[in-house]
Amino acid sequence: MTYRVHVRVMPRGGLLDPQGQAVEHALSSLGFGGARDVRIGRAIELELDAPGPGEAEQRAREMCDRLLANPVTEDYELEVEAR
Amino acid sequence: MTYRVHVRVMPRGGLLDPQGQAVEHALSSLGFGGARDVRIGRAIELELDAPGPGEAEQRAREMCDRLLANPVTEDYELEVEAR
Amino acid sequence: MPETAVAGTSAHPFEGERAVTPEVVREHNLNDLEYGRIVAMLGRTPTLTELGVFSALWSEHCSYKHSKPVLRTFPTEGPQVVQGPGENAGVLRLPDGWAVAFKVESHNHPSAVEPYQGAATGVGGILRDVFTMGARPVALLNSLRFGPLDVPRNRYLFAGVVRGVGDYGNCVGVPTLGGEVGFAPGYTGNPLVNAMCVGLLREDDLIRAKAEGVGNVLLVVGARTGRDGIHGASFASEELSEASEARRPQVQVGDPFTEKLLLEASLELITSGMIVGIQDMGAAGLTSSSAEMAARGGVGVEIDTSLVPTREPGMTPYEILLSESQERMLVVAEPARVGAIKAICEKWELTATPIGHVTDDGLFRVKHDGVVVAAIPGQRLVEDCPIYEPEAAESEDVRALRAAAPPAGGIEPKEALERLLDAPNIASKRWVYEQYDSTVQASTVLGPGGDAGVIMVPGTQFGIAVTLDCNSRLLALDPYEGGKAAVAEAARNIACTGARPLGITDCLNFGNPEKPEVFFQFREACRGIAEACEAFETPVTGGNVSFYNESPTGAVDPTPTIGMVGLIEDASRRVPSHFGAEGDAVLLLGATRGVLGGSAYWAELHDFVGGAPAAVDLEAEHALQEVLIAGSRDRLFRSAHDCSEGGLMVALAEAAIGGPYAERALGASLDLSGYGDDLPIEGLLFGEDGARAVVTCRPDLVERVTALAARKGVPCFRAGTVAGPGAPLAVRRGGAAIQWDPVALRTTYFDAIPRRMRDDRDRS
Amino acid sequence: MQRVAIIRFPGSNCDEDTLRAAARAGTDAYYVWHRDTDLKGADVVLIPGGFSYGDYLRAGAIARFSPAMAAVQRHAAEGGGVLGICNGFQILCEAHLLPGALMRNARLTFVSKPALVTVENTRTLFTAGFEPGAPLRLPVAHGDGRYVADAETLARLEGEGLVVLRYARSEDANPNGSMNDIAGIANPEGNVVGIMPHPERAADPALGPADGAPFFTAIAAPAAAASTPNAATT
Ligand SMILES: Nc1ncnc2c1ncn2[C@@H]1O[C@H](COP(=O)(O)OP(=O)(O)O)[C@@H](O)[C@H]1O
Ligand SMILES: [Mg+2]
Repeated sequence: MTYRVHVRVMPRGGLLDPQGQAVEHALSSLGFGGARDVRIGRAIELELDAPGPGEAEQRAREMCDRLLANPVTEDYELEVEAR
Repeated sequence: MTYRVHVRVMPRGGLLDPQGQAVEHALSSLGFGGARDVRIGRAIELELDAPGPGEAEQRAREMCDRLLANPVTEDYELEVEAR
Repeated sequence: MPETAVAGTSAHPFEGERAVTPEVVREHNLNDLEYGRIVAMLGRTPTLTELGVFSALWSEHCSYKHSKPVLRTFPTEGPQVVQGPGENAGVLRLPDGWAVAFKVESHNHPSAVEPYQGAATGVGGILRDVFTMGARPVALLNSLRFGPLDVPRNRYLFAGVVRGVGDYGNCVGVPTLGGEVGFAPGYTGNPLVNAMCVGLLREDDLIRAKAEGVGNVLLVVGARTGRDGIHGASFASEELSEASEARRPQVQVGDPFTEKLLLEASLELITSGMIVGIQDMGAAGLTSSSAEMAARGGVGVEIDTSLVPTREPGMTPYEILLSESQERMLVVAEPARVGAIKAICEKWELTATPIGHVTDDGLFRVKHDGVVVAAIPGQRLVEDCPIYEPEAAESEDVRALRAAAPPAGGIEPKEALERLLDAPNIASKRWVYEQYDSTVQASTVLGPGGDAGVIMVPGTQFGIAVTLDCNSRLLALDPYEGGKAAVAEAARNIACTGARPLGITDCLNFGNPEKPEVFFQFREACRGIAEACEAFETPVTGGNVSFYNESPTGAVDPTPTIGMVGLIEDASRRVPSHFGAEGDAVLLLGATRGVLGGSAYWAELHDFVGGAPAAVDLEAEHALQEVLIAGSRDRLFRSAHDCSEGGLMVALAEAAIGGPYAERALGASLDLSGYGDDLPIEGLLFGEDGARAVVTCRPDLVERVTALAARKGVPCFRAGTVAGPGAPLAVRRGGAAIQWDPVALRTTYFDAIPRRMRDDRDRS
Repeated sequence: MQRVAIIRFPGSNCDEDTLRAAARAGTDAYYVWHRDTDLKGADVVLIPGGFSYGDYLRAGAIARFSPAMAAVQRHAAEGGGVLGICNGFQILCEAHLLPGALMRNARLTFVSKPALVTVENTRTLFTAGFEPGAPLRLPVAHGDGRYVADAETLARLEGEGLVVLRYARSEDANPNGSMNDIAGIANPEGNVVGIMPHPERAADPALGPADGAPFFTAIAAPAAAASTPNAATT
């Protein structure tokens, strides 16, 4: 089976997110005052083959732990979608 | 109502994604050969108040068109989640 | 050239390819004359693939069809010239077997569409032009023009372009040593992004982009080919409009990491002596690189587009030939070398793929899966594009403007200087150049923020000075004098550091040449540039023409950017721009006539762009250069700064304010009595006559400086003395005196642009 | 002569500058390609600045997996000297040879300018030639120089005096918003050091003040550093 994996890597809560702050500020100066608590991270998409969704997620988690996310500063979430 | 908006901004299909390329290459040399078609974009999260989910999404789309995504090089997807 | 058909060129439409109809021909920006020539040349209707090839090579960008005759009037010779116009970059001789390769290119249209990628790929392209010659890039410069910063879209373009220029050059590891930024209404909707690269090579390592040796192999090295920027060349050759928006090519995305690998691999291939020729794939990608290499070598080429590594499946020969995917090179080599070449490329994690070979039939032949889809006489493909000499006529409005004067109502000189230093055109560009790595390669001795950048050539005593200049306001009012002034300012900036100007490259940014008033500007500007280059013995070694810089709001101001390179034999004698020590004497070199025509004073403070700019006295400019060079050689000067925008008073203030990282501003006590006493004060302080510089020296050296100036026939006036930190910048004239606080001026000067750019992300 | 290996990654661009500075100081400096697993008998390893793998994903994230880095890990474990400059510092953090991480500059733009820093730890192999508290003016040029670490790590770094370079406390001297104005740190043994500023760009008097030269002369004459128990060399 082929799976499409969506990974969301976000700066760990509590850590300063200057990008998020800048965007929040820019949004309000564009008249989108309501937007709060803006955080900016990385979205990673990839495709892989695996016997089942469980294994696919398993493999994707290993990729995140080894490379895709920095355990010191980032948290990640994934979604696996069958193709 | 308060809504949490998750935006995924990805490089438009067909456009070169050097970052995705480099990560795909790195993954395979780490033994994750299976990973294909790696694309890397931005994940944006924000919170806003709106009368309903429809309006929340509407507002979020305006933000993307105006600021969060680059219409020339990027596509985006949204999810709105009630709080 | 006789337009007889060449026997035996037959080609088949690629399956599914559109038929060539008059509409299709027009879509390809080919007029009836041009299309007629194509049919006559082939003796048949071209295939769509062939039409695409012609439309690219016969676009303004590749064919110079409106500019060739004018460009031929440039002086291009001199003992220092190793390679003049016609190659990817010009090359000038340096001491000890070294040579310098340099070139400037525009990337205006792509930057208007996508500022970040447009600017980034502009830098990528100019880097490849230089390392294609076998030179290692050692310096970058950039010249930028935008509409006024009070328009959000202009701020967005400015921020995006600067980020793009920086990210690319920083990643490849080439210091950005200078440039300029200008803001004027004429650039709204059509910003200018010109990038210049300077490279060093051993003269014997020079290699030319020539295909030779029947049977030799053509290889593509580097990135895979995608659908990027198809028709970029012809896109760059039309006005920006709704229609062009619709046909906007897919944005080219830069990959500076691959560029760095391509740079190292190319230089290794060249020094290994294993290749016959190499050429970067710029505008019109594979088409122009292969056709031009063949034409230079007087041979034919055969390419099989189905062998080119692509990024997407199902690309047609048309797309593969016209793709402007970045970070690709075309290499010609003997078949026996292919293995070794692949090995070098693999070491740098790149692929080298044979895609064709050199032939003896002089044809540009393209196959796809064995089927011939294009067969065109190569030489004529490159050379037979019709050449136009459009009519030229000066616009009445400009004539009137030159005669006009600003609305009356004076401004106090004190306030005038403060407002000029706060004008983005004059204010420090530190906000820009702090985003550019200016010290990588550990050879920078004078970085951004002065008159010209200077690097030392590692392992030698000498340095090279680089600058990129153009005052478009002067050209808008008088293209001939403005053209001379652009070269003169560049030469002044070089000479201020103590370096001797060696030669120039130019980027000629103009509107639609089919409009008589635009072609007049072009022709006159080039006449001025040519005369100045003659006078300074700084030949033109190459450059780039960018026409059709128009948006619905009209044409841009004529902007022929002049990139100049100079040599300073002993880099330890370089001279900075800013005051160095309390007690030094302040001397004014050159005569002031108080000409305010086209001045920043009128433009920024009276919102009036008009009057007749000062006529450029090329002899006076040359004499001033000689004084600056000799004074540096004899270690007479502590500082030297030329007078340009804002005139004498802005030059004095900039020198006192100090460089971007000076611990503190210095004051000065100056008395101008006896210097232009007959002039109105604003003309004296803010007039923009050329051939002037502000120098400082130790008091005991004043006599030697005045003697030197006298010998060269350059007026020299002792204006006063540099004062310590905390002291005011004081200017007396007769009884009256004006005082400024240098610390406050420093804040104004350095904060002007950051203040306007503070967290601003709006795109609309 | 001390053998100094300069690791070259695809995208390194301060490798030549670093080699020149080390050689000028009188060391036997040479390159090691990232695919090599042999440091060729290096006494000291220098990881130069640049954009290894384009800084794609995160600066240093991909480079840390190259074969040469495994050898560097062993070299460091045996007490051998390792100095990471700019991208080299980022790689050392990604490789967990140093704690914490280097994130996007607080002002979100690349910053290139001279920075004022003080030398706070002179017990490392690379800073043994400085007086404690010595003020230096060194070029910085980076987009991801904001040092961050969790509270305990930060406390330990400060408590054990492992901060090697700190940006001057003067107003906006900190070019990237790093925590505690940190510009460089060392491991407790003092043999692994990472710094954001570029001493190799300020090591040649012909270019200007050579504030950075002592980093390299200290390598050339480890005797000067021998006083420190930690400055081990294999
Ligand atoms: N786009 C730029 N990139 C890099 N440096 C720049 C840029 N624009 C201006 N500078 C720096 O600021 C200096 C002053 O700019 P400018 O006022 O145009 O100088 P000048 O009038 O002497 O040509 C330039 O010489 C250059 O060092
Ligand atoms: Mg100047």
